Amino acid sequence: SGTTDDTASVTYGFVTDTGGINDRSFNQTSWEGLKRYCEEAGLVENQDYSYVISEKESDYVPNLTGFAGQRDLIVAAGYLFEGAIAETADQYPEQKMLIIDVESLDVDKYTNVQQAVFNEHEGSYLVGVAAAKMAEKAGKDTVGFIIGMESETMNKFWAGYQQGVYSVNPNMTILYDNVNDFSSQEKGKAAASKQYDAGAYVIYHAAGGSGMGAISEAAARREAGEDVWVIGVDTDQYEYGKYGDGTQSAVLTSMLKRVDTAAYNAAKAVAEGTFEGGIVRYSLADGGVGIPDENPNMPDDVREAVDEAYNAIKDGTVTVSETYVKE
Amino acid sequence: MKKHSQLKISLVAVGVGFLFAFLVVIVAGRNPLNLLAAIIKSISGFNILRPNEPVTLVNTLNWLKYAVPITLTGLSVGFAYRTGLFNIGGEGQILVGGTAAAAVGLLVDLPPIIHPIVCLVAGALAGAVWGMVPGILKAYRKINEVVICIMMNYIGLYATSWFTRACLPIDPATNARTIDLKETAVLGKVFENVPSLFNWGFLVAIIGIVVFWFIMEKTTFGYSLRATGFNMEGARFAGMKVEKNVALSMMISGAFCGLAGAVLILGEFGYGRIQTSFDNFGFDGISVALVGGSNAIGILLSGLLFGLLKSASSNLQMMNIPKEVSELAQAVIIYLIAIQYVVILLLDKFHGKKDKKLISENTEKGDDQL
Amino acid sequence: MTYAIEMLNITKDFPGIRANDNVTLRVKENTVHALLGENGAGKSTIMSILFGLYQPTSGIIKVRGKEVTISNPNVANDLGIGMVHQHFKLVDCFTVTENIILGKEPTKNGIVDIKSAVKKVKELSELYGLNVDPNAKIRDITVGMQQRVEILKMLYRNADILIFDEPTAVLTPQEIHELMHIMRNLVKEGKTILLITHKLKEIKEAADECTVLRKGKYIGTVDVKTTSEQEMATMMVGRDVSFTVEKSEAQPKENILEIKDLNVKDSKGLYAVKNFSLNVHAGEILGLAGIDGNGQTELVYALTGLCKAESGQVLLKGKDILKLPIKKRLDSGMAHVPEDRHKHGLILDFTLKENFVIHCYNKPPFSKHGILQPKVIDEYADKLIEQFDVRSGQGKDTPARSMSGGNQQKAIIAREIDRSCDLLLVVQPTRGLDVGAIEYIHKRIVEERDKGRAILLVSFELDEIMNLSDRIAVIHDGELNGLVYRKDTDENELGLMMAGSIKKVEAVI
Amino acid sequence: MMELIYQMFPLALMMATPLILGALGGLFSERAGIVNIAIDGTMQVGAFLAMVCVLIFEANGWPYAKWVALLVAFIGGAIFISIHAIASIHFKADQTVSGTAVNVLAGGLTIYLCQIMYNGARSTDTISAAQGFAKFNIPFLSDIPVIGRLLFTNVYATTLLAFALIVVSWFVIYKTPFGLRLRSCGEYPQASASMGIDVVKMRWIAELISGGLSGLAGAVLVLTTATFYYSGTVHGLGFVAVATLIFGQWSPWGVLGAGVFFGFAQVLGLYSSSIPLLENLPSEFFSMFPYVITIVALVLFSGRSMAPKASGEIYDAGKR
Ligand SMILES: Nc1ncnc2c1ncn2[C@@H]1O[C@H](COP(=O)(O)OP(=O)(O)OP(=O)(O)O)[C@@H](O)[C@H]1O
Ligand SMILES: Nc1ncnc2c1ncn2[C@@H]1O[C@H](COP(=O)(O)OP(=O)(O)OP(=O)(O)O)[C@@H](O)[C@H]1O
Ligand SMILES: [Mg+2]
Ligand SMILES: [Mg+2]
Repeated sequence: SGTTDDTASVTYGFVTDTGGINDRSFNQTSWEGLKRYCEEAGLVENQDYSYVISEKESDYVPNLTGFAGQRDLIVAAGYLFEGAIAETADQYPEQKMLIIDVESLDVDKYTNVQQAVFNEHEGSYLVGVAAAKMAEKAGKDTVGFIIGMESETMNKFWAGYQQGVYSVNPNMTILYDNVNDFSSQEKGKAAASKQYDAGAYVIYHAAGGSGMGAISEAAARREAGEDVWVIGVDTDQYEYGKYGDGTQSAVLTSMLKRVDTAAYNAAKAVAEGTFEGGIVRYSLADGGVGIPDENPNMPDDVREAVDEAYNAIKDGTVTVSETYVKE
Repeated sequence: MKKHSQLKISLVAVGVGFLFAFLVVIVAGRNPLNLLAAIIKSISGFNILRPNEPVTLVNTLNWLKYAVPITLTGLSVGFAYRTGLFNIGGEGQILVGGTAAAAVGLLVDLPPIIHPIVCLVAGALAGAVWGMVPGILKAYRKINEVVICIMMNYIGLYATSWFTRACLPIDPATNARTIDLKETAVLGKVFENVPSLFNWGFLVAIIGIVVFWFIMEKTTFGYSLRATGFNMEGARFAGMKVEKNVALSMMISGAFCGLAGAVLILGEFGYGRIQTSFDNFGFDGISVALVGGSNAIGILLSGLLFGLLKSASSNLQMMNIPKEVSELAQAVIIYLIAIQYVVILLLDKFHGKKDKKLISENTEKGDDQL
Repeated sequence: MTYAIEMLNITKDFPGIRANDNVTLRVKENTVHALLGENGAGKSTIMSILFGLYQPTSGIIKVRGKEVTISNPNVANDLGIGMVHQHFKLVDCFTVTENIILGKEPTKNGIVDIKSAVKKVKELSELYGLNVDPNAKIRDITVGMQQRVEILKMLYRNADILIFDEPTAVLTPQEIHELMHIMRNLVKEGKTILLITHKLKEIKEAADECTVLRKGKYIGTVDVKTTSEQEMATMMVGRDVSFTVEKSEAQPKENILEIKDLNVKDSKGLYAVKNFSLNVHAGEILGLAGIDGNGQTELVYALTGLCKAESGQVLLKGKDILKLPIKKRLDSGMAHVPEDRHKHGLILDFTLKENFVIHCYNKPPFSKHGILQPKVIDEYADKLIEQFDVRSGQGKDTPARSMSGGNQQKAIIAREIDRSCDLLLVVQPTRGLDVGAIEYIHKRIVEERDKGRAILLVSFELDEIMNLSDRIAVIHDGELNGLVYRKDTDENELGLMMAGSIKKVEAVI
Repeated sequence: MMELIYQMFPLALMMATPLILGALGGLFSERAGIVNIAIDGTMQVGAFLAMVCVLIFEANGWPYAKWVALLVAFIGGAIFISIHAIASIHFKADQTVSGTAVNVLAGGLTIYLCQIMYNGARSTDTISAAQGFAKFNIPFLSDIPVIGRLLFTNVYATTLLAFALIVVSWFVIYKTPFGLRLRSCGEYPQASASMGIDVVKMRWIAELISGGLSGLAGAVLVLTTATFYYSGTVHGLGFVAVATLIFGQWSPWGVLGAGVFFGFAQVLGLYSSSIPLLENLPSEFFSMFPYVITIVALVLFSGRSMAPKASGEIYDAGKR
């Protein structure tokens, strides 16, 4: 029942990309955002709202159309959904959908599709500042960056991070590794190990499942008494870097991409009848990207520097570019 | 021991597989009726739990859509298997086939109908080249094709990713795929108004099945391939070009996978992809071929079966059944195919009882007459 | 007189077939007892029962007067029973010693004590005059040697009742002779021997008593000294059989096959065939005699194209075929009955009819434009089955695998003969077959000769060579060491040529 | 340059260890005559069990979690492979088909169990790094010139365990009566049977060891490189282990060499940017590199396959 009549409650469907529901990254986070709203609204899981996992990209359209016409809002995360969303919207022009990380769909044509994008470069700038400050404090001059694959979105992370690091110290060395894989912890771990061996003090990963290897390497090194840090991505990855008795973590901070907020907002808007298509940009200024408030590992002075950068971006004194090439 | 047709064994396996799935669902405390409903809905679009729900073609078409690529990869694995080769290199062959098709679809201008055909040919050729490497190494250097196939999978993964990035026009919005293929190259949807990507690529699968059957069973070439598969030395003795057969068989096998890749790109995606991991269509092909007994009709049927298990995944999840259930059912089916010896024994026992009953009935009648 | 073995009223059923039907076998201690019967008579089955590989459906087994149940080969071993199987049970890539000690390894601190094992093997080998190299790999030694390894396996286990299942099928005349000698030696040392064979001459040579089976049933036990070969053959087959092949004088015509200075290397890169020259004429059977491993295999492989020759010429009807691929050679007029029927002769998983067309499947009328013509193939298969009396369960649709060895061989012969080639190359055509089958196949070969074909017969069995050939060539160490007319020679002379003691190349035509 | 190699080697060993263990598992199976392409699935089961075990121990504050986890994974792998063993040994299964079934089963089963155990999540919970294995320098040994830095610096205990298992396997397979019998079962089981060896029993033992080692491989993978188990944890490494086994020509030392080679080639991709001449090549070239080199190596060494002869053959006591 696509249209809400007054007695029925609002219903939601969530479709994961191939990362699966427990990717400890944006699928999981988006789902949690949606779930949070639904719980607040007193909806019943698996009845009013549920998720479907995509095994391969070929599952995207069938999974979306499976929900289409049945749920008031369908949420999907990941730029690879672009074509599938368009296909579904062509067939179900009335169906409200939220797609995260896509902004290239024709807004005039797909009026019921909300495209949520994030200023990852701004958030990455912040963690860049954090990384550089930490390194400076420890008397180190090298930080690292690990990427899962080169793509437009991924490049925004890299651009923002560089600008952040160089804003603190233009002479800082940034190590860069592309592991070409989003699901190989070993490669992520090896890349992190390589960078730490080469002197990196803090590593920022944007490598999905492979990044878990980087976090595991940092935790293992801290466990062994080495002084190194790692920065998580998408969601607060603090707990994945646990070491020692489990209360400490090697995760310095995380670049939050509030996909949960996007999902939450869209779900709420649909229930309240205020949902609109078009592009919604989540920036640092509106809390769409940022770092967690709680950062037990971050010393106050570093925190201050990050806050400073935060304010500067917010009031426009600093603009972070989506692309960046160091001259 | 009686002869039981492959079909009968497969049917028993499938039946037990589904029974097992029901069992798992019950054990997990979910409603088995939902499983049944999901399967029926995936086949027909009719939801037995909500009879009022409008029935559309989407589900059926999605089922067929899923069956197309795995039928093609099943043909691929089956073709090699009949020649005594294990083609576990489907993943790589699909990737290169898809990429070749995308390249032709992006870079070449051709009229409609001709264009997709040329793309398909390019995909088949690329797949054939990828299959040729293990084929030739097996034939002329006696290197185990399984290792080479596994290596070629990974090489294909990275080679296509590099090639696409370096040589094809990349979509600037994502930087993670090519721009859309030329309009003329796309394999259109069969039913424009149904939200399923079921496309004209299904014809490729049907032609593939006919070609497979014809080559294997009807031609002299197929005869010599089968001879090579059963007894390489014997075939050599009879003057067959065993090495050539092995290499050719692997190439044809690769071509089937290449076609699968091309159909996916031309029919489903409409753009060239940059993948960082496999889609497992090639591995699915192994199951399809094995359950289908590596013959054309069997592969068609098991392609439909596994297509159903894939397409049911979405309905299962929506009906609150973990999608892993379909994997477990698949595992059971393949396992029963593996141990068909036992299945046959059990069937024999079953039949034996019936036969004995018949005999005793007959003798009784005979006694009456006396 | 005590019996080493008594197998009383043994019956063994396999699904659908009764392999042994109430068979009784009594073997006296310290004798060689032969077991004679056609293919499928149940000889191997009853011996497998004695060795614990199968359980009898009914019947009693007594060993040295005591009733026993032999549930597996270990029990047999413990009872002192050892068996040399028809097909050797040796691991190719193991050494002689490893094969012998397998399952009963001497150890030192948990490690296999190879040194002491080698010593023990050497001792045993010397004691019984077996003369094997304990450290050689099985794949590097001759078939005759492999058999001695099998014998050593039993001796190593202190077996005193030794079963030999068709031990001579794979041996050369010299080796057979030596084996018989070894057997007598063993009996002298206190062992009891059970010998399964089709060959009456061997029974005459080595055995004391002989039990005859036919179609699973016990026919009788006779004293070998007082029974003639003819009588035993009649018991075995159930009718009179003739041992000699009836044939008229050969009428040799033109040269069909000319081998000139052929040199071939073996798989190890050594010259196996050296400067070999030979002609075979239409209308004659030329028998190539020689001890196994003297280059016959390589010669045949070089002729058929399975391996490359180093130098020389092979002319078939005047045309050099040495550079041609296998197919072309076959097409230019060569038919070939290979030595190994399972590996080379047949595709065991194909049906009989598919096997019949293995050479001609891609030629009209069996195929048109690359497409098989099932009707034509069916008719052809029916024709061959009838002409050559090939017997099988489901006629032309029988999988070759499920046919008996004799019928498999008949099928191959039928196929090759029907190709009507000018040259028929037959290698070991009757290996492991019973007299009935042998008789039939020999007859067909002679018929082909009379039709004017040139026939090159390669065989390790001197009897076969003597019976069939018009001329006999002898190969020794890769060289032509003899070429004589059949009528001008005898077994003794041939044996000397085969051993390389004399050289006599005179029947050159 | 040497410094680079010193850095690369421990990483290569880390990557190699699960491959070596998986391949060693395959080795026992194939040496006894059973084709094992189920290594991948068994690794998944091992990885899953190891994680679950550590999580339980962690929650209860029990010590030695990771070591117990290795043991549990070994036993679990052995039990799991029994499915394949029954089919192959008793039910005359086509071993490739059966192995495929077992692989499919593992993926479904572990994730299904995850959902039951972890609130419907399709992965396990996360463990603390303290629970996993960490690299360390072995006292004294790491001071040996060259070798010390290559092999004994920054190593994982699990890598040493794998080395030890290679030596043990070599000893067992080539020096003990058990090994001789095992190999005979893989070469010519009818011969073994005629010598009174219980082929069925031997194959069972081999399969159990094989499953155990593969399970161990999964556990080592997850406890050295990851902090939780999910469906992508093994991501096809079991098939690379099969390749390692074949590349290593079914011998323990060969497996060691092939495994280290694979590991090294993977790591080379990461280090390419620091190596002159290689730095400008696209990253895909390095990802591809190990696989290309493997093919080249196989071509160079071709023509002398040492595959056990009876591997994959159905053993039938009555067959003659
Ligand atoms: N494992 C088995 N299963 C079913 N039938 C069998 C089996 N082994 C033997 N037979 C049947 O038992 C009969 C006797 O076979 P056996 O091998 O004992 O004959 P044989 O006298 O040794 O023949 P040959 O001279 O060919 O070796 C054959 O007709 C065969 O069909
Ligand atoms: N496992 C089996 N099941 C059923 N029948 C069998 C089996 N093994 C052998 N036979 C049958 O036993 C008969 C004799 O078999 P056997 O292998 O002894 O043949 P053979 O004539 O001795 O040939 P070879 O020279 O190869 O030994 C054949 O008719 C064959 O069909
Ligand atoms: Mg026999
Ligand atoms: Mg026989």
